[in-house]
Amino acid sequence: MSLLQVQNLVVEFPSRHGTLRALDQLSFEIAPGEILGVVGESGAGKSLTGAAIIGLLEPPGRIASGQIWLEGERIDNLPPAQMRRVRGRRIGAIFQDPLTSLNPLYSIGRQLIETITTHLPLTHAQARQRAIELLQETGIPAAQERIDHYPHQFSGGMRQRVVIALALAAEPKLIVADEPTTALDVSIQAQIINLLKSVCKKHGAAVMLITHDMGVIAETCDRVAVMYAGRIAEIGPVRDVIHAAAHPYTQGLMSCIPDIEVERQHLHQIDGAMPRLNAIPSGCAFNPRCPQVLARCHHERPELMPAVTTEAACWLTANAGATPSFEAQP
Amino acid sequence: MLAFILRRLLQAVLVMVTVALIAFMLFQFVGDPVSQILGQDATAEQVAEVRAALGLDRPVWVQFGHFLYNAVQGEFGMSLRQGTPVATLIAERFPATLELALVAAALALLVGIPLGVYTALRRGSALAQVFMTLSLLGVSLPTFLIGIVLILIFSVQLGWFPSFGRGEVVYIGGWSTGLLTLQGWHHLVLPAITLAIFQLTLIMRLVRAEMLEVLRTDYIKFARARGLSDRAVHFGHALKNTLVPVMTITGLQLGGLIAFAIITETVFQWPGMGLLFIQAVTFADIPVMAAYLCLIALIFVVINLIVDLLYFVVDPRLRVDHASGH
Amino acid sequence: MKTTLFKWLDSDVGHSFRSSPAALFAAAIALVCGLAALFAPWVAPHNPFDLATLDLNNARLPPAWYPEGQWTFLLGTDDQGRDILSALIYGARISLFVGLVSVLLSVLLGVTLGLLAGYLGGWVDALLMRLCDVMLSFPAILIALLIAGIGHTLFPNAHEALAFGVLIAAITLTGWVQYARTVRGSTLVERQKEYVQAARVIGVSSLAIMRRHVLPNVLGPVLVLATIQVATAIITEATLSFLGVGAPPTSPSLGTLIRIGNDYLFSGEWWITIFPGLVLVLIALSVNLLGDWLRDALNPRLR
Amino acid sequence: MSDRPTATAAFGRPEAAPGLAGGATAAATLAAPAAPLVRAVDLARTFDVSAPWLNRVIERKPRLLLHAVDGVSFEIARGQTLALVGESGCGKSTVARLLVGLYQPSRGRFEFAGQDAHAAYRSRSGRAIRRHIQMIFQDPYASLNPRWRVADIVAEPLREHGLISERAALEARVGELLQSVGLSPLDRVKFPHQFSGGQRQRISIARALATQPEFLVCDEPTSALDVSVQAQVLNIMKDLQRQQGLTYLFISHNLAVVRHVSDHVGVMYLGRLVELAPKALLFAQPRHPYTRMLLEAIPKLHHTGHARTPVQGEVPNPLNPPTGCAFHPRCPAANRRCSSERPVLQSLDGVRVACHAVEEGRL
Amino acid sequence: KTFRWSSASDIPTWDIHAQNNALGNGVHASVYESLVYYNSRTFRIEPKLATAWTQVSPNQLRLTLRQGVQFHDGTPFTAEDAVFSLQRAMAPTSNFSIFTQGIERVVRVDARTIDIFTRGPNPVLLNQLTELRIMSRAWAERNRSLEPMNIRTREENFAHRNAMGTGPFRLRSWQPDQRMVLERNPNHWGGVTSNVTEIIYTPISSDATRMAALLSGEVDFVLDPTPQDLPRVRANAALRVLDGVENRTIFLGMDQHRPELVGSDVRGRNPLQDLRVRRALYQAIDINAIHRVTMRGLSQNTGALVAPMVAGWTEGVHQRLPFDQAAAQRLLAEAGFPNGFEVDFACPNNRYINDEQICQAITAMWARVGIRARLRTLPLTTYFPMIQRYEASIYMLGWGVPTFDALYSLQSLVRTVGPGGDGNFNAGRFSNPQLDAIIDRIKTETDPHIRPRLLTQALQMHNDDIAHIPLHNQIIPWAMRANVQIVHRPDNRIDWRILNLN
Ligand SMILES: Nc1ncnc2c1ncn2[C@@H]1O[C@H](COP(=O)(O)OP(=O)(O)OP(=O)(O)O)[C@@H](O)[C@H]1O
Ligand SMILES: Nc1ncnc2c1ncn2[C@@H]1O[C@H](COP(=O)(O)OP(=O)(O)OP(=O)(O)O)[C@@H](O)[C@H]1O
Ligand SMILES: [Mg+2]
Ligand SMILES: [Mg+2]
Repeated sequence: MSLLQVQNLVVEFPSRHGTLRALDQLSFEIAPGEILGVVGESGAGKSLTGAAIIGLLEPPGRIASGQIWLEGERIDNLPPAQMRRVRGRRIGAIFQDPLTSLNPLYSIGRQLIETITTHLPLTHAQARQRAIELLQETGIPAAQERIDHYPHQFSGGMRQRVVIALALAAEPKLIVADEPTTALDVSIQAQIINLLKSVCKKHGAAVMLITHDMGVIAETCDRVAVMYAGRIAEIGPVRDVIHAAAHPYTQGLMSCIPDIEVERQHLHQIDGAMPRLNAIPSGCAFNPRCPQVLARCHHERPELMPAVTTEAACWLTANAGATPSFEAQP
Repeated sequence: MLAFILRRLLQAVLVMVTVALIAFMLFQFVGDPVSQILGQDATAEQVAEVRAALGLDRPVWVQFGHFLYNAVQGEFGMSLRQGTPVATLIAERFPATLELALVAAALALLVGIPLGVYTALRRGSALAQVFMTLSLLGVSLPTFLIGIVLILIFSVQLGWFPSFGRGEVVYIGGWSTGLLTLQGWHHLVLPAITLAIFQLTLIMRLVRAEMLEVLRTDYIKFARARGLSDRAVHFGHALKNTLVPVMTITGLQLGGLIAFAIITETVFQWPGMGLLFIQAVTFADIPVMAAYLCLIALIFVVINLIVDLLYFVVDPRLRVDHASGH
Repeated sequence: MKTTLFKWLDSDVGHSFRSSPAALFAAAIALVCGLAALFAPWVAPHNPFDLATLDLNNARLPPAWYPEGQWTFLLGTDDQGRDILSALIYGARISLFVGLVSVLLSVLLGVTLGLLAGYLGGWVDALLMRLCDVMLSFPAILIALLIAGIGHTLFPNAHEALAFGVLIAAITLTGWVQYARTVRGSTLVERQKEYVQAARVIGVSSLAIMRRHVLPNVLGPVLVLATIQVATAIITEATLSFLGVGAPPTSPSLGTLIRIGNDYLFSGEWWITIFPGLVLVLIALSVNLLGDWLRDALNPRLR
Repeated sequence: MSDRPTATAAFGRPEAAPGLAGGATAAATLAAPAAPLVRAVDLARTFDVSAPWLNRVIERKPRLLLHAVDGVSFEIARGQTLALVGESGCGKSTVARLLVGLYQPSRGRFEFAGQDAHAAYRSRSGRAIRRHIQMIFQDPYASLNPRWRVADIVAEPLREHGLISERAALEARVGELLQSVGLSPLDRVKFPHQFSGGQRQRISIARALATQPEFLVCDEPTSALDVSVQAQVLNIMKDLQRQQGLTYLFISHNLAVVRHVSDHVGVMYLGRLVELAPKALLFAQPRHPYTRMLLEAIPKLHHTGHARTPVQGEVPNPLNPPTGCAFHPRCPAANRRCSSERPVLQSLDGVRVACHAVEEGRL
Repeated sequence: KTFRWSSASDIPTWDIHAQNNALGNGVHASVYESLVYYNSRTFRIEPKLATAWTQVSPNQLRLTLRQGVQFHDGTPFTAEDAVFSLQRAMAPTSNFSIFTQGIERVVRVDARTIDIFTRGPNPVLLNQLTELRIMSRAWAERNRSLEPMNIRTREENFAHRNAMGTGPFRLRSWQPDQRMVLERNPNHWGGVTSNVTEIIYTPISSDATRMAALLSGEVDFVLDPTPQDLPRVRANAALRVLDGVENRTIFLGMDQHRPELVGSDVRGRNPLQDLRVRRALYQAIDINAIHRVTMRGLSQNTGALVAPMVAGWTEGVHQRLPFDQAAAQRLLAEAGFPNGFEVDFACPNNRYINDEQICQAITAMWARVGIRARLRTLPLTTYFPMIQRYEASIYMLGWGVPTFDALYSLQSLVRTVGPGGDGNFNAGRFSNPQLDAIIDRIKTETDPHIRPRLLTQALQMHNDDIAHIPLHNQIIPWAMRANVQIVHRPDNRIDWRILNLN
């Protein structure tokens, strides 16, 4: 049984110009212990998906339809008090900016202990002990002393470690990590990703890793979902999505990335930009930019359907059932 | 830390000297105390003699230098109206104003902050809307009008509260307090409300705005994501962060309260410094005015200093030695 | 003109305006008061400043709906036989004039100094901020009282025009600090932004950068502040007039009218006090409401 | 339409400079290859970040100086791209700002076409040189004045330098510029917020190109952008370079991007250049241990599941840099000498590198 | 019984010789007594601490002192105390010099007799003595208060906050501007019919609040109610208004000295020097309207410079010129101002009853005959110095006569400016040598038959010249609870001896 199951999730923003549909019929699953990568252009709806799962959509955003199941229990319609017990306890979260994620007025010890005692039946002393262990585990030297320090006394990388410790404090089964390394230095990124991977493996937690960075996805994830304009364009094992994508968007995206090992005179580029939420074209949302657009792409919307090794929402896969040839990969 | 306080003090001295100087220059124009002292019927010779005696015939800067020299020693001279040393007068009046201002400040804070939190958390609810609208009324009503209307309703029509004065006071050492007698509190109600209303609404609106701002920050979102209870999030995390900027404004407002007390004290015949000042103005009682202005400046400076020190208590980012951080 | 109005109404700000009953209400009142004040000579039934038309025998008439009232004096008359309605219209004109002009001047002064302090930094900044400290440690009403005091005694022979000048100066000199601080704060932020640096790289002079780039981008909060300050200025004017250093009695502002009316609080001639008080509160309230709405409307994060 | 001939002559650029679309042949007018267009000599910039005077006196604290850039020298030949890479805070942006005159150098010189640029910036004719050196900023959302129309933004340098004052000509020129960066001239009347990030970055480029500069300083022009948009911007930049013979200083922390755009690469660490090499050499054979680590840290798209070896340790505090070689606390090959003696940049097989280990052949 | 009362301001000091302040003098009279005092009903001088007096020579008055009088501390009242107190009033720091003017020295004759020597004949000596109160010498010595308070010293005078007199009440406590408590003196020598045992005084400066305190029953008596509130007080069965004429006359002065007025549109001449213009100004004022509307009947219209109870007043000098707008316009035309003129007009705004309103009303009335007065109103602190610098063209002034003798007004207001208090409030610098001669003669004229005639003559000459435009005598209302039994005195003070509460 999968740990997390998202079914036909629709997230909407009512506004005076009509209701904006930011997530449209989104479905995917995460197995226990699995790392699912979520990639896509800015504004594709990655963060919203994460927020919807942890139940922290900012009003006026709301789940309009669809279901979210955690360990067989439906959580999208839980009352706030119960949802709070799910958050932190069963789903942990990590946000992009470690500096702003921590309350500057409280020591990290206090923030850790507060989180632990909220969820676990521990005394203050026990909670403190556990907090120190967590810090040690996330690689903070001299955790005994540092626990009483304040966030501003830590460097960016250390802070993100603290944030990871906080997310892991109550041993959640799932961690939603929304761009955990984007704000960090290139040289620290790898440290944090490695850490995240190892501690989650140790605690048996599954991770939903949201990022722009295909490189990070490539080396970290088991499976990857590519989002475009509020929908999943393609989802499948990481190797297959990178090397044998079925969806033209995925293919385009992969070839945009300058490769350190291969030198090219000209990068491939996908012309145009992702449509705004209020101007999503009918049919396949990618059709105005798609080099292989078919007639039906303009008015029929493709659902996710099995491609060769992945699932893709593209009529090409339905037609050919095979990877269209589109700028051969070297 | 020490350097900080020192710098503050230097600044304070600068402020106070400037205030004194400005005040002093202004006094040249507020009127002639001599005709007040001598009454209408005095002869020109008498007037000249008293002017000379008071040093009013000397150049302004000489008077100012003299004033500064004495003021540094806490010596502000004699009140021209009352024939009492100004220091004594102020000492007598200060408790009344301070009590009024403190009670009003307490009222403003104790009512204003919860209301601000409420209207921020329940943004959009009917009650919150009502509070917001009422609060606007609070900033739109001139203090003097509030005072007069309160007297009209609660003293004259209903007869619930006295309309003037401080009632019975108890002396503890040289300090007169009305807070130890029932009558004292009875007298305090209307003036305190009058004085508090403006500040109350201001604090409420400020807290609300700050709170809304803080509620949008990442660490609040992250606190929620950690499954903390609403109580812990709103009052443990959000409110404390809200209070940092609120403190500054509130600090300044408290000083403002003491100044605004001029109007309230005039309306309610509250025997405080404001009343003393207004009467000094109508009498051109220069020593009293000068002392009052310097005292107000001092109070502001002290409050500012306290607020700054409070920052150190509340915000760890300021507390830590620069070198040890990263 | 018409199209810009429509365009504005269709914009986000315009929409939030249309959908806020409070803002509409406030705008309506402000508009009525503003227009009445602007066209006072045509709107008001009498000219309360023309002393030759006053007749002491008409003094203290109650509003028209009372048996002793007269329809020529809709809201009654005051102790000099002045028509209250006309006095209100002319008084509001003065109050609004003083409020608007003093806010305008303090915006001008405050924004200029704030821009200079924020953009140039260094000793200019230090000096100006110390000045602000001094001003702030002096309660506004006190400064105003003193300035008004000087003005009146410095030029004892001057009449109305000067009285208003003094009022405006008093309110301006206490009001600019807020703008200076706000603008300085935003300028410090804005100055770091890359578009300002881009302009510097192009070679645009500091003054031009301040004026063309920084200024428009720091004016948002100033606008909000200014709206609210108009209300504050009107109340300050009233308070000063109430304390006796404001507008002269022969051309009374709302504050002066209230001060005069204050004497009639218990005498049964309530209309002399109540109407000016109401109008003052109404104007202050509507301007405040507008400012409040504007603050929310201009804050993108609140939308 | 006036251009100051004297000023342009000073930079050796013939006034017959090619139009934008026309092309290309600026390289043909190149001076002798011996004289590079851009030359930084021992550039340094120090920031005084000490506490206020009174604090220092009372707390007995010394003056705190931050050496953001500490003796950086490089050259860029006309039409070439030098990339600067390094961790956050190593001084890349400071170098960029020094070059465009946003900062005054505390030491050293920056020569543009053989002339001391900072002296020129300060002089009355400073504008003339500003025409030729332009900058593209990192954040496309912050680098355009949100209240200006695109037409005004792009026209500002033209107006400011008095190049074109006539309205119609201005309009035409703006349209031309927009077109050259792949935007429609009709976009003139829009505001920045009506564009996507990539489009905004193109507007910035159009603005930078307006005065027909020869040297463009690009401070992380794509790091705020999505990969797909990044590709668009990088392509445009390369195209422009090819067409107009532009010279770039390209700053980035993304080595993959750097490899794509640059001719030479400089690696900075804590305010100093630790390695400066032609691109091919650097990527094929990184010499400095830090360069090696950086290369190692790049996530590789094609090796899924492979863990990287992250750079060990944390970025040091620039206020309190390690003695000797600043990198030694994180360096696997560090020895005693590294912690006491600061290595200088030395030429080695066509590469310039500052490392004792390399010099001694230990690496 | 406790009597709680209020007025706008507090007394400045308890030092009876430090400040000559009307309210203070009235309050002091409850604790300190003078040698002679006015009877509240007849307003004749009657014995108090002196039981008899004789004019031994034109320059020497002998007073016999009352026996068996004790100060509040139980010490007996003696001739030493009387001599000391009168001398104290003559000290350089005393503010009572106008009441000691002309006194050369005071001499103890024996334990119950003193002599007062004057420099010349002094017709108003007894009137002056009503304001010179007696303090215990021993007490003053003990507390180093031998001289009146001196502003130049840095120390407060003990007598400033403490009192030691012989009066029917003694001072229990005084917090300036807050509260003053007086209690009944059980050992008073007699003549007191009051049933009040305690007096609590609270100054309340805000008019509205003061009235609110009366209406809500927090005080029993208000000395200075606002005229407009009186109808309401009168209508209230629990309250009562008592009013009487004060011996203070309100009038307008005019600059008759400058060749050209400041702030006027008339060039090259001073219109106010023209009698016709002054008369036009006079006749344009509808005094009855002011009386009825502005003053609500609380004024006594007058054509004289002094009130009826002042020596020198007659029905004749009381007659006003008639209100006549047509005549005024005609006079202006005759004087060469058919279209009127512009003139500066200054007024106090917190000195007399309805001062500002009266001036506004007058401005409006003048406007109707074409005189464009530019009114400015000032608080008294700046107003009096300003008019004394002769900066006003037309100004309002009120003049009370504590001596009940018109010389007091004539000398200050009408006499050409000169030394020794001559014309010290002649702020329009009016000058008529004939009138000056008469005034100088009155100063020393003691003959009870000739003196009143001279006074009346001077007042009439003043009226003929229209040196000032008289308006009215103030009528002072007192508002109180209905159970207060009190007699209204023209000097606006309470007679504590006969105050009763039912
Ligand atoms: N409060 C809101 N009102 C309207 N639209 C919103 C709101 N919040 C988000 N959206 C829209 O929802 C879409 C998805 O946003 P989301 O934050 O999930 O994107 P993302 O994929 O995380 O992008 P990024 O990589 O920039 O973080 C965007 O188009 C955004 O404009
Ligand atoms: N104006 C300044 N005042 C003080 N210190 C500064 C200033 N500008 C930069 N610094 C410091 O100089 C050092 C180098 O900064 P710089 O911005 O050049 O780094 P960078 O390599 O561009 O970093 P990033 O990759 O984060 O942009 C940093 O430690 C920074 O804190
Ligand atoms: Mg996101
Ligand atoms: Mg940078």
